[in-house]
Parts: sequence; structure tokens; C-alpha cells
Amino acid sequence: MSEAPEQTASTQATVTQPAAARAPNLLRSGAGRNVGLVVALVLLCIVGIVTAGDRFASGANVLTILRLAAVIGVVSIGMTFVITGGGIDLSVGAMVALASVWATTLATQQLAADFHWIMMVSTALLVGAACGLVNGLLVAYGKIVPFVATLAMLAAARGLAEIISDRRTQIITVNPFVDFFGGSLIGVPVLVWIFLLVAAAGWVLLNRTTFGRRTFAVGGNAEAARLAGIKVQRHTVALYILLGLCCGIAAVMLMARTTTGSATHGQLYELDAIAAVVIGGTLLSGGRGTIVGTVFGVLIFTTLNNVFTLNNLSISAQSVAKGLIIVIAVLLQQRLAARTTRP
Amino acid sequence: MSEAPEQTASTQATVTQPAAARAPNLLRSGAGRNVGLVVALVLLCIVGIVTAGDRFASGANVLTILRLAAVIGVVSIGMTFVITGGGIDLSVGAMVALASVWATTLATQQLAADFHWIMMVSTALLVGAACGLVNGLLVAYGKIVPFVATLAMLAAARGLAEIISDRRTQIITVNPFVDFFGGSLIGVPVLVWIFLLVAAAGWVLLNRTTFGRRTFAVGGNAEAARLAGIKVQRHTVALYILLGLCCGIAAVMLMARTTTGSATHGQLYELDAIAAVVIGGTLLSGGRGTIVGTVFGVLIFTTLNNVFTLNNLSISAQSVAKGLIIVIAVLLQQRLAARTTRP
Amino acid sequence: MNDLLTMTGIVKEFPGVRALDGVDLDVRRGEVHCLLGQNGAGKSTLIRVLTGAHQPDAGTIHLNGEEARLNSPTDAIQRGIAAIYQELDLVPELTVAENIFLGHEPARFGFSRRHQATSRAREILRSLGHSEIPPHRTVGSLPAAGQQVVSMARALSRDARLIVMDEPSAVLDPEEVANLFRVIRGLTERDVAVVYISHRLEEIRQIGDRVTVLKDGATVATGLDARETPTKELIRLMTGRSIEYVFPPRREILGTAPVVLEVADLTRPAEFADIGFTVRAGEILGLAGLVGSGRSEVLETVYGARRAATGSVRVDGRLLRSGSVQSAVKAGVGLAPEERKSQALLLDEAVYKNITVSTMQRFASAGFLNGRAEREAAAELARALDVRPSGVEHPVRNLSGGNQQKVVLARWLLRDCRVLLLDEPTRGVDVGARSEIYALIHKLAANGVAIVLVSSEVEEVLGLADRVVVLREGRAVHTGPAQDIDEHQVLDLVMEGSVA
Amino acid sequence: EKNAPATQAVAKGKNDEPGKKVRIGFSAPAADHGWMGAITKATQAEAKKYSDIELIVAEGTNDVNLQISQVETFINQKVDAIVLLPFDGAALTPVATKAMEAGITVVNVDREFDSPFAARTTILGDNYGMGVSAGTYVCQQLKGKTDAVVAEIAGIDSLPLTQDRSKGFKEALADCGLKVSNRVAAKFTVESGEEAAANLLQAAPKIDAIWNHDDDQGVGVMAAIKNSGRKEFFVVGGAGSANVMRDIKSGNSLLRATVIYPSTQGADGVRLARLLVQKKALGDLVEVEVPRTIQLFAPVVSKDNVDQYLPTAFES
Ligand SMILES: Nc1ncnc2c1ncn2[C@@H]1O[C@H](COP(=O)(O)OP(=O)(O)OP(=O)(O)O)[C@@H](O)[C@H]1O
Ligand SMILES: Nc1ncnc2c1ncn2[C@@H]1O[C@H](COP(=O)(O)OP(=O)(O)OP(=O)(O)O)[C@@H](O)[C@H]1O
Ligand SMILES: O[C@@H]1[C@@H](O)[C@H](O)OC[C@H]1O
Ligand SMILES: [Mg+2]
Ligand SMILES: [Mg+2]
Repeated sequence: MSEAPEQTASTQATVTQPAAARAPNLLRSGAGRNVGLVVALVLLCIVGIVTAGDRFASGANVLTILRLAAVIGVVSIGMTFVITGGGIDLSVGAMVALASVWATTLATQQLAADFHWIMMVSTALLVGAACGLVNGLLVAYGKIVPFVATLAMLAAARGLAEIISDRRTQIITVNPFVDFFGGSLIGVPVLVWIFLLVAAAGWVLLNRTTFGRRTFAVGGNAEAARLAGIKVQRHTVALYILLGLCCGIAAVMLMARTTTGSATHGQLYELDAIAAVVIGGTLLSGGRGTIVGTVFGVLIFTTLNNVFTLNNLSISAQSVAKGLIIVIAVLLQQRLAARTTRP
Repeated sequence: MSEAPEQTASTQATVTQPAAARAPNLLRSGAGRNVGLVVALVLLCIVGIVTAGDRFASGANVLTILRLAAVIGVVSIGMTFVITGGGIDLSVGAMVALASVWATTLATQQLAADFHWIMMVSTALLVGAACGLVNGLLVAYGKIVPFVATLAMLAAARGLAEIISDRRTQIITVNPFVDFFGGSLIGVPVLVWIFLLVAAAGWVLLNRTTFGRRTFAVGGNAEAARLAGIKVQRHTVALYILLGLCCGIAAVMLMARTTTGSATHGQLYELDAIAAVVIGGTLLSGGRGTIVGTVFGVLIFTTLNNVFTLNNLSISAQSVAKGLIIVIAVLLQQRLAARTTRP
Repeated sequence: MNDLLTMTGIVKEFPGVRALDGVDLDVRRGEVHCLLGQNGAGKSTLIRVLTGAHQPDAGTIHLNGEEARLNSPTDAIQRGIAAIYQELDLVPELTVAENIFLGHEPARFGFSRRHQATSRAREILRSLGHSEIPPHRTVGSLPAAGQQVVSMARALSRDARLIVMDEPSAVLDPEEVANLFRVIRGLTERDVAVVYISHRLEEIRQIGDRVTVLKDGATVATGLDARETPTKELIRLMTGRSIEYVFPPRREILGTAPVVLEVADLTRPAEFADIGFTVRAGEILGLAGLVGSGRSEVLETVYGARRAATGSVRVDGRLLRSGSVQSAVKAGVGLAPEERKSQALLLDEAVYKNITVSTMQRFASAGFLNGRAEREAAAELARALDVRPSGVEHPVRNLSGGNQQKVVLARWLLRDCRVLLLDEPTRGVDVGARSEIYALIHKLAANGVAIVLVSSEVEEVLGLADRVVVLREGRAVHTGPAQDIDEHQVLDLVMEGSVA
Repeated sequence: EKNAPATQAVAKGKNDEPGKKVRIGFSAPAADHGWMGAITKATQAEAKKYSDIELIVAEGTNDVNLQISQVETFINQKVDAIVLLPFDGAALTPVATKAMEAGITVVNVDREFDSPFAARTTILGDNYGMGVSAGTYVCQQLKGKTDAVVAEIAGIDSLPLTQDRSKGFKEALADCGLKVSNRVAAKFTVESGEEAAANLLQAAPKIDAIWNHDDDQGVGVMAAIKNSGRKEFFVVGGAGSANVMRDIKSGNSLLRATVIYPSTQGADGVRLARLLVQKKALGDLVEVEVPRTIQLFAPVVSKDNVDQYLPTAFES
């Protein structure tokens, strides 16, 4: 995706690797590789504290940021897997919408009221996983490039969501559902717990299991993975299902937050999620991925939004500032990561 | 992005390549490689004729389709270069918006009224090229991954467009401008001429010049290109400027079509353009690109919308149908291209 | 019956190419079976059929007397077939240990047991004589030879009964090759069979038991005795001609010829230090040394692909800008890099475009390319180097490894260079083409080009070069005329730092 | 403020005298089309007129999750009031309720919450009424022509408000025996209007009347019509931009009328929020409390009455 810079040669395909790549431990552990991100986040927080003082630094505000981060965070964790495995998924927002709509139809809600709200949750997860399965099959067996396959899913899933909901926002009447997911545990919102759990599980899965190892292999060199006896196609399908599941979880979270299901939910999540993943340091071309980086990417974007809201910047100026800050954050990240991981 | 299955193997990263790739001449010439696209387009037209009869097949309708294809078409041609060169640009829509706004400020329009409408055109082109330059510098010398660099530009350029226009739709009062670009030449709208010219120039540039050859080299293997003595960074900057210029041209066309400049112009062009390019057969990972394919990609999407509208299909149904048709078109394309290019 | 593997009548077609046209091969337990053939003869394709990576269009495979259908690499792996592929099949982003155990990592309930993987990897690397390679290092950061070692370690990590090695020695220096042979002998002692592919006939003699020769996708001889069969006979079987590659006679270089390339005090910390040499017009300077001695780095730094910490490079007296390929290319320097796939080739592009990529301007007027002139020029060179298949329109990806190497060379032969830096120019090239390349190098030198040559084959360095620089751990330990030193002395120098 | 709609037409008097300082948070959907841009602009301009108002404006967004967190941020900041134009009324209801529970005065604008506890006051346009007005006007103009071809260019089709408009339009037409023969949807933007109209004009070779939901997208619609050279129909607009009103006034445009959907709703919301926090009553009402719901009228503006509406129309 990028190209080889002159002096410090650095293409993923080359022998001469960027300095960062030479310290695999630091790189994967997140500590070294992510210094720049940490610094960017800390700087943002300092700006927040200086400009908004206690309003920024309060516990309530931190929870607000985390709750905002939670939904897109869960999607981004799933996206990290798909991108690391050499794919991409544009349909995440649409999957969230479809799952939220399906899980809040009158029929599902009736079921949930009669039995348990777990019915709504399982519906959302199933719908997400099913969409992911279709994406995966199209990519792995239909051999349609991921961009196009998931673009098709984006259109189809949103359309379907509109048809099912008749373009009405469906209000959730199953109170236990809202109470559970809208509540808190030890002072921390359930939504934030879910995010933390998904992130932790994602980290373990990517870095400590054979599944994760295979994900790197498939994304780094699919042919080598195949020759090593990895079932590349099956693994690819699994990655998209995983992301679909994450979208199902995100749908549940969004349903809890809004007490609704709607075909308009999850707008532009694809861009937000990919941006968080890529800023976090995952290679868009596959083979290199970091969950810790993704979490930082998500936090940087959400904190940015929060600081903007607190500071009452003119809306258009916010856009311009956002652009500048993205560039600065990435440059910072590059320079710092390069420095710390150099032996 | 995907992986390598055995018999019909198909990954850019693999040794076993899709059959289509083995016939380089047909591949680039467009004839062989694009059979599937041609068939898809023809099928669409047949559906159009069957369902809408003369309303579809009329000369006026064909010109309508072409006029609608023209704007996104020009952007897609530019995008083909950037993607072939191994990059991506998410900021195209924002660049179109900014260029349209800048070229329709009171001051520019005054200038245009006093001298010539060419002032508006040059403003749009300059603004587009300047944004492209910034993108290119960030990517090539700042070493920011294209996805992130252009995402930043997307935010910044739209914000700037809003600030300059104060979020108003700026109506063009320079009639000669609208008359010229809104008019026709030998029965064909000027906008369509522009599209044809840009496409033809793009084809020649990509397939018949050293510039095009370098683009393939840089996108195919940046490190090899660098060691072969190609100025990879400078070339990358040139590619983004080229796309910026195309966005400037598209802005002029959109200004003529809508008689306005606005910060809301060009929404989601990034997705439309990338989709057209990728459906056309250009590799998202760089190194392989086809202008003819891109033109077909654009025409397929535009014709699809036209057929839908002629048939008064509901928007939601349109979405679902669109998803299905994209998948079918691509599968068709793969199978047919594989068959025809096999000797 | 002692046959472990019998392949009969194997046919494999690619669009437009019949890569295998009825190949027979039989391998016995515990033997080293050598596969010989010119570039493009079909050796790698046969191997890929054997490992389940390709499906044959016809033919049968018997393992232990039973017919085996190998539908995927997994099938082959399960039947005890492991392979070291010619094109390194590693995942650059993963670590050494992860690559070694790719597809069969030690795990419990799906959780990888990394410590176990690390210690077992270390063990295997040690048995290969490479305990210096850290298991946790990313493979992409290893030099070619290191990667080759990892590839070998991977094949050994499976309890295979048959290990296929496709040109494993191409990137190895003599010491490494000896090491490899020690490992192979260890394997055969345990009754493991090895299929060994190499273009270096002397290796066949050293390690091989029996030989099968392929020509144009068909078996032309099988079961030949690896030690007894005369070299002439092998070459005749492979090429249909009887050539023997000999180094062309030495030319006189005039002491008065102008110095073209002047390298002084070149240093890159941790890679090499204080490297200095001069090359006159028409002179060939050889760089000898072990893998990792920094030869490639020196070449790349001279070329500007790496920035020197200190030191200077002058061409025709003009100082080159450090770290600028542009500046070097403009001054007439060319580099045929070591890693053809990642550093040189545009795999999806046609052969002719790969050849002309550095000389495009010559075929263009006002930026417009004259495709025909380009193709003709490229075709002429391809013919001279005997690139197969002979058409220049094929994507380079579809060429065999040796033919790809020739394409890289052709690129720089097309350009009228003042200085040509050749890094392993005959890597993977067959005997026939090798003599063509030697002749070409001499012709270039005769035309006044200053040449710097890096090769892991000491014989090649000594045979071609006029003067030799011996590198050891990034330092020049010897500089002098090639005729004043012999192979043993060079080996002593590279290993001990002094002549014993 | 030249571009801001003139609101001085509305009640003046004691209410305008500076009172206790009021901090108001404002959040609205992304300004991805002219009307929405005008909303924020008018709101900010209105706030500037009052020395006792501090307006905090959040980034416009179509992500309900982000909008919810913006409201949460306002709650954390302990603003006095929140003026909220939700991207999706139902989805923002819980957080608005939370704000109310925290003692913050919430004023709901344009897209309605689904709980009466989520806002102190709601101010909205009349989407259904808009459709009815437009339909009724078309009926009048096409008097007796029962085979007339009526086309509709809707806005963003996935928004409930678009469906309300279409429903009103359909029902009003049904009253006089007409129906919508062709319906296309755009995205409220100029560009999408042009594209939708261009396709529509191909789909329907002969048209008698077109209702276009939004005047900013209408600029594009008119551009497409002009380009097609067609003249056999008339056009009714929606929302009521200054542009369109000037066209109507000129009398030489196919655009004969528009139905009002005020873009001053946010501005009114700010005023109401201020009154509520300062515990003032609405002038000109005897009632001492600000009403719960204020629904704005959706009249038809035609050549006859355009002068009355031009001053408050928004410059799209
Ligand atoms: N995927 C492919 N598509 C088309 N042709 C191919 C493909 N792979 C190999 N070939 C062709 O098949 C023939 C045999 O190639 P192969 O790689 O087996 O040769 P080889 O004997 O290993 O040569 P080398 O010594 O150079 O490695 C060559 O002509 C090559 O061009
Ligand atoms: N087997 C190895 N394991 C780990 N690191 C190695 C190994 N071999 C070389 N290196 C590293 O690579 C650097 C130089 O390698 P390089 O490949 O450039 O040497 P070379 O002399 O060009 O050998 P070759 O001709 O095989 O490329 C050394 O500094 C060393 O740190
Ligand atoms: O965004 C909508 C606007 O464009 C339309 O005209 O009126 C209602 C708004 O919600
Ligand atoms: Mg081979
Ligand atoms: Mg080397």
C-alpha cells in the first residue's frame, strides 16, 4: 500500500526491514510499538485537562469516553483480525444495523419477553455471524476480492434491514435487556466490561493461540500458509465470522445504549473501525496486527471527539483539526516507535 | 487479500495465478480480461430494455446515463492510477467538494465574470492539484499509510469547504460557464466529452508511456522499482497530484451539472470510485490496473441506478438487488475472463 | 521392494505450457536422489506435484507401494513428505520459531505453547549448526541465507520420511553447504529419503546416490549413479549438447586503464567498516566472504540503496550522493541484487518490461514508449541468455527460478553501465546458461565496464575476477590479484581471518 | 448576520432583557445537506444575539452512539439546557431522559423523541402536514385532470420524516383521485437531487407535477430539469429556502410553490431553552409556562404570499 522511501528502505516485502520490525517482542507486546500512540493519547488528555479541567478529568467523563469507545471498539477488535488476515470488511456498519433490527422485531421481542432477553442477544449474534459467514464464503470460495464482496454485503444488509424494519426505528420494550446492558458492575458500565472482555479475548486469541498464529500466516503469505498445511480458505471464513460476531455484539451494545434497533445504526462504522485499526499499527496489507494498538486507535478517536465537544470548537474547524491531529499522531507514532525499538 | 486455492488459484501474493493473469496482452488490452464486465453490462441493458423498453433504450436515456457516469468516471480514472501505483485515496469526495466551493466563491465568480469562466476552471484544478500534492507528500515523504493520510485529508478538506462556503450552497451566476459545460457538442453533452477525453488520455498515459510503466512498477514492487532507478517517492507524489487534478475536473463537471458549488458535493465518492476501479479489475494491492475496466465498472454502477429508477424500485429493494448484482457481476467476470483467456 | 516413492507418467499443464510431460521418478528409502535439469525443465513443478501444491493432469503417485492422491499440501504432510521450496515459503512477519512450526505449532487446547516451540526451534537450529539464529527474531529481518536455514529447520521439524530440497544450496556458501550435507547424512542414516535439486554438479557427486535427469518436462534418464556418471554425460542429458562450463581465459587489464569506481572508508555500523577499493575500466573485482560477512550490504551501499555512515563512493572521480540510488544510476552504476523476487522483479509484469524497466527512456520519445523496439531489444537479450520460454510477453512470475535470474541480469546488460554490481549473478542458473553469463561478464569487461562481483562460490569469484577482496565480519582481510590466491587460501581467510 | 434568517419578526419585549446566564448544549446530525447546515448556523446566530447565552456546539454526527455520548458530555458539564436535534429520535430518548432526570432542561427539535419524559418542550415541523399541503396544492393546480402524472422526489428515504411526508402527500392526492406515478429518493443534497431528477425525467416521459421534498436538493433538481429542456410540468418545493422563494417570486420558473419546513427550529429551541431556564413565559401567551409541544405550520408559499415568508427563509 505504501512505497519504499529512499534512504531507510522499508517495504513489507523487502529484506531490509524498518527498524521497528527488528524487535519482534516489543513489536507484538505493544509496549514499544505503541509508544507513539500512548504519547498521542496522553497529549490529547493534557489538552483536555488544560482546556476543560475537571470537566475532562472527571470519572463520569472518562466513563463517557469509554462507553463511546466500547461499541466501535468491539467492531474494531474484530476488524483487526480480518485485516491482519489479509482481508477487509466494509459491511460492519450494515451488519450492526441488520443485527439490531432483527433482534428487535416484534417477534424476537415477544420471544424475549416470554423466555429471556438472551433470545435477543442470540439473534443479534446469529445474524452477525451469518452475514460474516456469507462474506467469508464469497471471499474464500467465491474468490471475490474482500473489498467488493463486503461492499455488496454493505448494500444488501442495509437494504434488508430497511425492509425488515420498514424503515422505522424499533423500540425495545424488553426492560430486563435494557436494564442489564445499560447497568453497571463495580461502578463500571456493562458496556465497558464487554469491550474490555472482547479486547482481552481478542488479544489472547491473536497472540497466544494457534488460531492467531494462523491469522498472521494467512495474512502475511497465504501461499506459504497453504504449503504449510493451513486450511487457508477455512481460516478466512472463520475470520469473517468472527468479525460478524463482533458486529452482533456491537449491535447488542448499541441496542442497549439507544433502546432501539434501526436500519440507520452503525453509519460509517467501516471507516471508523478501519481507521482505528490502521492508526493502531495493523498493516492494511495483512500479516501484522496489534490489538493493543487498535484499542489505542479507538481511544484516540473517541477522546478527540470528547475534547472537541468540551471545547466548543466550531464544527467545521473540528473537521480541519481532526485531519491535522491524525497526521500529527501518526508522525509522532512513527518517529517514537522507530526510536524506542532501535537497539 | 484472499488466499490461494488449488485448481483455480487466485491470489496476488501467490505463485499460482488466476488463468486470466497468464495472458498479459489480452489482460491489459481490455478485450479478454473484460468479457465478464461486458457481459454484465449487456445483461443489465437487456434487463433495462425488457423492463423499461424504449424509455431505457432511447438516445436521451443513454446520454443521461453517460452524463451521470461522467463525474464519478473522471474521479475513477484518477483513482485507477493511484491504486495501480499501490496507494489509495479516501479524500476524493472532499477534494471535489473543496474545489467546487473554492471555484464558486463570490470572489472567483466575480473574477470569472470580469475575465472568463476559465478562472473558475483553473481555480478548481489548482485546488484539486494542491490537495493531491499534500496527500502525495504525506504518503511519499511523511511515510503515512495512504489510508490514514487521505482520511486526514478527507476530514480537513470537507471542514475547509464548509468554512469557506459557510455551509451554503453557492449558486453559479456565471452563465457562460454553465452554458458551456452544460451544453452539447455534436449531440453529445460536453460532460460526456470530457469523460471520454480523460479516459482516453488516462489509457494512453497508463499503457503507452514511461509514466504508466513506472506506475505499474511502483505499485507492483516498490523496492524493486527503487533499485531499478525509479524515483519512487516523486512518482507517488505525481500520482496523487494526478488524482487531485481529476477531482478538480470532476468538481467543474459537478458545478456545471448542479449549477452550484457546495461542501456537500461528492459524498461517498471514495467508495463509489474505489468500487468501480476494483470491479473493473484493478488490483487493490497495486501493480495491476486497467482503465477500460474502470470505465466499465463506472458504467455498470450508473446503469444499475438508472434501471432501478426506471422501474420505480423502492430504495431498500434497490440496495439488496445492488448487493446481489455486484456479486453476480464479479463471479461472471471471473468465470468468463478465465475461460476466454485460456488458449 | 525398497521403493518409497514412485511417480509415473506425471503430466502438468499450465495455460500455454506443458511443464511436465510424462515424468517418472522413483525414490528409495534412505537415499539421496538428485534431480537434474536445465532451468525450466520442470523440477520445481514436479516437486510441487509431489507435495500436493499442484494437482497433476495425469499420472500416478505411489507411496510405499500404495496409490496416493495428494489433494492438498496437508495430504502430503500427513504422509510424511516435507519440502524446502525453491522460492522461500516463509511468512516474513512471523518469528523464526513460528515459521518453523507453521501449521503444526505445539499447542494445548488451541493455546500455543510458545516456550516449547522456542526450545524445540532452538534445538533444531542447533542441529543445523545455526544456534546463532534467535528463535524469536522476525524472519523478514534475516538475510537470505538465514531464511534458507529456517526453511530447512521447518522441513526437519516434521517427522518426515521424505524431504524434498529444491536448490537449498543456491544461497549458501561452502561452509554452509558442508553443514547441510552433514544434516542430510544424518537424515539418510535414519532411513529418511531426500530428493535433492541443485545446479552445482560437484554437489551431486558429493551427496547424491542416484540421479534422475529431466529435460523439457520429461524424464530422459533415471537411476544413474551419482558418483560414477561422467559430468559430460550428465550435461549432455540435460542440455542435449556437450558443453562444459569453463571460465573464459583471463584478459589483460591495462594498468593504464582509468579508475572508474573508487570506494573509500565505507562504514555502516554493525554491518561493515572501513571498506575501500578501486575498480578500473574493464576490471572485475570479486568480493568473497561467508554469508553474513556483509558483501551484499557493501554493494547496496555503493549503489546508494543504503546510506553510508562514513566514507565515499566516486565514479569517474565524481562523488556520489550517499544514500541516493538516483545519483548512482545517473553516474552509470547498475545493481543486480541478491533477492530477485523482492528486490528486482515485477512479478506480474511481462518479461520484456522487467528487462527494460531501467532503460525505458531509451525506447521513449516525449514519454511515449515504442513497444516494438522495447520488445525487440529485450527479446534479443533473452535469446542471448537462453531465457525459457523464449517469448518475452509472459509474466515473470510464471518463469522458473533460474530463468527469472536471467531476466534480472538482462536488465542491467541492456543498460550501458560504467559500473556493474553483480550480487550472486548465477544463483539458480543452470550449467548451460552459466557459461553464457560468464562470457557476457567478460564481454562487458572487455567493453570497459567496471564490475564488482559477489558470489558464494569461491571458484566463481576466483575464476572470473581479476582482483579479489576477502571480507570477514564486515572487514576486508585481504585484497589482491586473483591469480595469487587459491580456493583453500580464500576459505581459510573467510573462516579464520588469515591464511593458515 | 447577513445570512442568518431574520427572526426579529417574533415576539419582542421583556423576555429579551438579559437574565441569568444560561449554558446550552446543542447537538444535531451531520451537516451533510443544506437544511441541516442552515439549522446549526441559525442556532448559533440566534445564541449570539443574547449576551446571557453560552452555546456549546457538538460536532454534527449521524452515529447515534456518538450523539449519545455528546449528550452525556453535556450532562457531565452540567449545562443548564440541551437543545437536541437527534439523528434518530427514538435512539436518543434514553439519554435525553437521563439529562432530564439530571435536572437539565431538554428541548427536542425536529425529530421527535418517543417518550414525553425525554424533553421539557418539543418543537417540530409538520412533516405529515408538509406532504398534505403539497398534495393539496397539486390537486388544486391539476383540478379535474384525473390521469395526471404526479412524481415525487423524496429526501433521505431511510429517515422516518421522509416517510411521514410521503404519506401525507399520498393521502392528500388520493383525496382528489390522484396518485404518485413515479417516486425517486435523493439525499437532501444538491448533487443527489440532480441525479435523482435526471433519472426520473427519463423514467417518466410526460409529467404534470413534481413534488420535491427539499429545496436545497431542489437546486439540483431544477438544474436537471433545465438541462433536459422539459417544461410540461410544474414543481412544488419543500422546506422553503430563500432561493426558491425568489424563484417563485420571479414567476418565470417551473417552481411554483414550496411548503415550509422552517430551518429556524434550532434557533427557536435555543430561545425556548433560555426562557425555560430563566423561568420566563412565552410572550403573547397568557399561559405562564412554555408549552410542551410547538408544532410549526407547513403552509404553501406561492407567488401570492411569498413576500410574507421571504424574510425568514434560509439561505441554503
Ligand atoms: N504457474 C505457472 N504458470 C505457467 N507456467 C508455469 C508456471 N509454473 C511453472 N511454469 C512453467 O513450467 C516450466 C517448468 O518450470 P519449473 O519451475 O518447474 O522449472 P525448474 O526445472 O524448477 O527450473 P529452475 O531450475 O530454473 O528452477 C517453465 O517453463 C515455467 O515457465
Ligand atoms: N544466519 C544468520 N543469522 C542471523 N543473522 C545473520 C545471519 N547471516 C547474516 N546475518 C546478518 O546479516 C548481516 C549481513 O548479511 P548479508 O546477507 O548482507 O551478508 P552477505 O555477505 O551479503 O551474505 P550473502 O551473500 O549470503 O547475502 C550480518 O550483519 C548479520 O548480522
Ligand atoms: O434534514 C431534513 C431536512 O433536509 C428536511 O428538508 O427537513 C427535515 C430535516 O430533518
Ligand atoms: Mg525450480
Ligand atoms: Mg548477500
